Amino acid sequence: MIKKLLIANRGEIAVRVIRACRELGIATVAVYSDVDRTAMHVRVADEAYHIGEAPPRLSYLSISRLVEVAVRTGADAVHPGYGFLAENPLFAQACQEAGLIFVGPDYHTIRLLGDKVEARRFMRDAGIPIVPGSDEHPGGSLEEAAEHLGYPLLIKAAAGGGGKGMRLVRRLEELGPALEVAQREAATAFGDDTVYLERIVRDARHIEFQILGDGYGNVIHLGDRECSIQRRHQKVIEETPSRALSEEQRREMGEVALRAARAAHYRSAGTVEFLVDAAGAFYFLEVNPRLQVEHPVSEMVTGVDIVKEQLRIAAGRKLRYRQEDIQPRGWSIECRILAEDPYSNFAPSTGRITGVYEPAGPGIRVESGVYDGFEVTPYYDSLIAKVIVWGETRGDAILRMLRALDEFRISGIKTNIPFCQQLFGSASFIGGQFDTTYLEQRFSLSTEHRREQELTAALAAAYVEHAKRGRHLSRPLDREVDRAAWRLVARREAMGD
Amino acid sequence: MIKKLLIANRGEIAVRVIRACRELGIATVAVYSDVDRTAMHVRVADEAYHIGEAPPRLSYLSISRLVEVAVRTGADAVHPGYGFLAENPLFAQACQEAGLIFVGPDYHTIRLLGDKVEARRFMRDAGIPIVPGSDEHPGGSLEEAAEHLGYPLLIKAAAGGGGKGMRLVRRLEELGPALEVAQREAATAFGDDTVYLERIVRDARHIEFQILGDGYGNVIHLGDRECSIQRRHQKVIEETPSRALSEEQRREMGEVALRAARAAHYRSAGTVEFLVDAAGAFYFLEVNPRLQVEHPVSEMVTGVDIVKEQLRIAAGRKLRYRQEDIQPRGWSIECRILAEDPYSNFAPSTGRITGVYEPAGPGIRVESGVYDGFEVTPYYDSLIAKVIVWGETRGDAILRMLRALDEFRISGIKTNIPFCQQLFGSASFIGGQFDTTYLEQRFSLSTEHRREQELTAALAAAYVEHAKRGRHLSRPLDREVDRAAWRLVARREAMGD
Amino acid sequence: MKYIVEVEGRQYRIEFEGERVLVDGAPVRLDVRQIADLQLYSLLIDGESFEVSVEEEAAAQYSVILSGELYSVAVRSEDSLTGVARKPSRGGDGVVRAPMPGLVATLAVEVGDEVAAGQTLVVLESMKMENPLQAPAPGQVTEVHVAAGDAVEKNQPVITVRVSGAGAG
Amino acid sequence: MKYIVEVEGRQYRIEFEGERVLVDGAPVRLDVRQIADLQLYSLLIDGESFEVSVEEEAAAQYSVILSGELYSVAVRSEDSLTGVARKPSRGGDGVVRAPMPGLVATLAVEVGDEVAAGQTLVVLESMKMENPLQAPAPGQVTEVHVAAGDAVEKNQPVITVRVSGAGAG
Repeated sequence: MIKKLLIANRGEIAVRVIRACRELGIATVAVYSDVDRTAMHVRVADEAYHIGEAPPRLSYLSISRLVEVAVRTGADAVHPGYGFLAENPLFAQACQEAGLIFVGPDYHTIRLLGDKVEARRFMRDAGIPIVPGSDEHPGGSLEEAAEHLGYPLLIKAAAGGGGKGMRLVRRLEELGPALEVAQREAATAFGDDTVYLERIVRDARHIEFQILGDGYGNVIHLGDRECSIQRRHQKVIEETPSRALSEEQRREMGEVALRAARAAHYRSAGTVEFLVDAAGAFYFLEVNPRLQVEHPVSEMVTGVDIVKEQLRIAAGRKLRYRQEDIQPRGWSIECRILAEDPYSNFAPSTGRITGVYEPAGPGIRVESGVYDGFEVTPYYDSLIAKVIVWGETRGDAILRMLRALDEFRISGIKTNIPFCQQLFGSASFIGGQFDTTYLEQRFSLSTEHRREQELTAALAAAYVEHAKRGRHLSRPLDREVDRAAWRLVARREAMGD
Repeated sequence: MIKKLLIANRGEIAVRVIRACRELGIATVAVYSDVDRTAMHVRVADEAYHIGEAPPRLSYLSISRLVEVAVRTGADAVHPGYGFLAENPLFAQACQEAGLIFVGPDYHTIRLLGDKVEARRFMRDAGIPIVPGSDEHPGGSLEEAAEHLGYPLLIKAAAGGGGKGMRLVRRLEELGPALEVAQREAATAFGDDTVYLERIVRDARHIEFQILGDGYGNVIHLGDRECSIQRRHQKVIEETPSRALSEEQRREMGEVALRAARAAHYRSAGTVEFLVDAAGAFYFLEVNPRLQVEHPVSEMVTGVDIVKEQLRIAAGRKLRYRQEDIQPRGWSIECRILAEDPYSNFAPSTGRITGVYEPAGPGIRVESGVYDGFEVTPYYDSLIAKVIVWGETRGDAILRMLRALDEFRISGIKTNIPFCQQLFGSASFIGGQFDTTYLEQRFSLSTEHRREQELTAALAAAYVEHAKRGRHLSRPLDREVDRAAWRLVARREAMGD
Repeated sequence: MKYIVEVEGRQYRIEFEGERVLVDGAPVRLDVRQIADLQLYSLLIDGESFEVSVEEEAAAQYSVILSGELYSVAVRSEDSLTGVARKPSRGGDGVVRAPMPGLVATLAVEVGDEVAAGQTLVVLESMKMENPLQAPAPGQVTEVHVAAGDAVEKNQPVITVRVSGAGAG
Repeated sequence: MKYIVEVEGRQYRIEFEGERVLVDGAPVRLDVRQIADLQLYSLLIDGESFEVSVEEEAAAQYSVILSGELYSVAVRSEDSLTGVARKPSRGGDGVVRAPMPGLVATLAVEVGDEVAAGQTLVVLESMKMENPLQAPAPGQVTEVHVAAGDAVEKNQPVITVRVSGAGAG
């Protein structure tokens, strides 16, 4: 087994991996930038080393420093988490060349899957349905391909990701200018101006399958995840199973996901993403060759610890599950808690967290990287925590999520919690009536109020103002009074009821 | 369904019940004593009313006040939690007579099960094996019965509970004096000096079955719980399933538990407790006609929310599970976190909690009633939180518990966490080699240290002393420095790598 | 002490007299406790339990979050002669401030540039997102307070625009 | 600044010189941060990460909890002439104090009573448990500071015993 693992990441996912290591007896090495000395992942690791300055490029993205720390500390493996270097084949390769186990697929696999055009060709050859695109007819011109695909369509960068080099084209006249812009963007972002056209899948749901492969030919999937609730191409809410799939579709897509994984001789945990249209037809989108933010929902229903299994596989073990061992139970939903202000167009919110109360109790799991006193800086992702719930049914899970969000208190920064509360309470979400455009095109934060709550707000504000003026708040109100009271009472009680 | 529920309790169990209500859309009424105005159960309830002074007798044990608040607020049901009035038939009766649903069994059932001698007779008549006792031969003298049972034996109060009126008798000569003391204690504690003798079950394990009955003749069990790790007759650690039972024994005891529940026409959640000797023979001990502290471990493996089911049953619904629906998965362990100092003979520790970080992440559930700023008073139970873990195997669960306890930080009061950490790390516990005497007779808190950690302790203390002298700690060390640093860095980065 | 409290256009008259609290003249049983020195308050109003976050956005101007809903509340004491307190106007002076901490990713203007209303002056990068800061009104850039790559704090002045038709200064 | 630090009978000489830390003369890379103003410290010692709770029990006398183990640590500066700091003796003066907050459930003695060492003087009830407070040595009860039913704070004097053979007062 792995003896010591370096986690090339920060935040909740670094903590998640460290926890798995703890439970497996693997020593952990954290790395931190200037602003992360007291971050949670540093506090819970066995060792921690400073690797540079706050901007990711100078720390968490520095392949040479990460590999150097791993080698120097005697680590035998590296876990990339998600984001940062997780999908960078050069990092996987550098680890391998330094004699370190990279917890993920082989770097050739990462490279193959990272090139969208390559990956599409590979999957098409393996008999996987893909979204129709210009790359299927490499001989012709893009204009001809566009006509064949029909408008509107998408321009995408072959090396792409994160929306860079992506453009929506509604009609022929827009194609030329849009291509120019997309190619320029792609060249700047990826050093490669190759683009291709893709048909737009209307009313699409984004549904993915969690896969696990051991590199010995054994591949299983842990069921599907519904990830259609997105803002700015970022998933906000994920759940499993998807309400949109029939059992038949689910089985069929699972088979296709396994076929894709087998074709790629997939090793480690990964995700096969699909778009599903309103008629139920599904198309391969991409494979994410890494742990996903939303992996916990699959863990909640299957009982499989994906990170532990990933670590075991990385150590050369065979999968310890067969497909028939995977018997999902109940429903699970994840909500991403982001440091942003839903009342100010989701502007990032940074600063010192003065208090955190995380929800707890039955069926609730919180993955978090923050705590009282932690400072949220502008350098990194706005994801500060994830709330994952499990329920016997989807309804149970939604009600539990609403309860969890209602309990969650974060002081000092703004979060998207009020937004999520409204979302989980919306008829469309509860009814399962949504596609990938729902959040941005059909849902908006209500600023309507319940009349009866206005008085509560008024009283609270008036009290705080009054207390400020009277300095009523100079010390905690209840303590002294209560203590005096109970001493008195105790005496009285002793004297007879 | 129930519309509004009064929770006649406080602490973690009141919070647990309120959470279940939230998820079922039931409005909640909390009650609080003088010292509990800002307790968690008050904060999370929909309504909260002061019911008296800090000593339980003047508040949480006041039947008249509780019923009055329930009626006045328009509640239609009352949940007693555990402890306080949960097993008091007068309370159940008072609720019923006031037109309130009592969330528990019928008060006749509570009364029957509360009288140990009555309950033993009832179960024996139902064909349930009981620990041999003098009450089986009511004609003879206690001396004759003692000779028949053999020494050592236990004197127990018929109306008993909590160790009051209980005495260990090793030989004939001790019997007379011990009987006198026990009868006096029983008379004082319960107003009834009836006692009986019980054979001692050696090397006994305390194993119980969670049952659910709907009052329509449907009864199921949710498997067994191993509760042998006890101190001062208080359970500290519980797990399910028990490692001590074969599948055959488990099935058989489950059948017996159902037979006991059926005989009592049991309605609501309850627990049938057994003693199991080294040879595997088992004896009925008692039925706890209420929710147990350790109910979450059964929830973790079965997926059943016991409190919700209890509320549905109380509302007159039928059980929504058949026995075959209950398919336990994996292993679950609970550890009770107590406000006591394991280094000072478990003396109670009270005071203001200055900081709490609860463990989190996969497979961990925390049920807690405390938070930063909460004051732990001497009036109530020392149970401040419960950590419940789930793992695929017992080993996984133990390792996860160790991880959880290592993450759990509570400042301001002492807790038994270090004690539990050692316990979960002990060979006997890991090997499953323990009975009900283990904790008090064979386990002791080690004060041996790992040498390499001494230096860490030395450096930490020296640093704090040094900082105190130099007032290095007058403000948080890292903040200002880090902030200055990142501004500098950001500028430098912008100027070129 | 008497206050006029305005929530979303509706006014309440709230009086604190020792232990008594009156709302529009009617007594209310109110018990408020601050939780652990945070902006978090536990309220019991005639027995109903609420937990709210109360943040002072400006003098006597509060944001209250309650069950996932935001309420803007203005509080003024009845004896004050002025109207309901207002947020101090920002931007009227032509100073564009950073709405959040971040890094200056792009500086799109320089001193002397004529800008149109809504024109992007600076792009601020924060948490991997780009946030354009725009001119509030047409005018001329009179000052640039930051350089590309600078880290800026929330509310830090970034650009000053002399609004067309407004006096200098 | 140089300190002699004693942990469980073993001594370490620890020096802080500006940013440098020396243990028995050898340099150690030490980085300590207090977490959220609690008695909780994150330590990095040559890269190893520890999180410890440090509580000052008496002057220069600390309880450190680390991975579920308790360490008693005495710290004295090398320039001080006295020996390792000791806990101030309590009980030698014959004052029996409450070891925890609680309620006086039973008061078993009165002024003038002769008591034996270990004899129960008072039973304190706390968190549903009864805790007997015993005479530290044989002697005579000279003062009873509490009444049955009283709530007492930790360390509050409960009973004063004039120890036999010891001078009065």
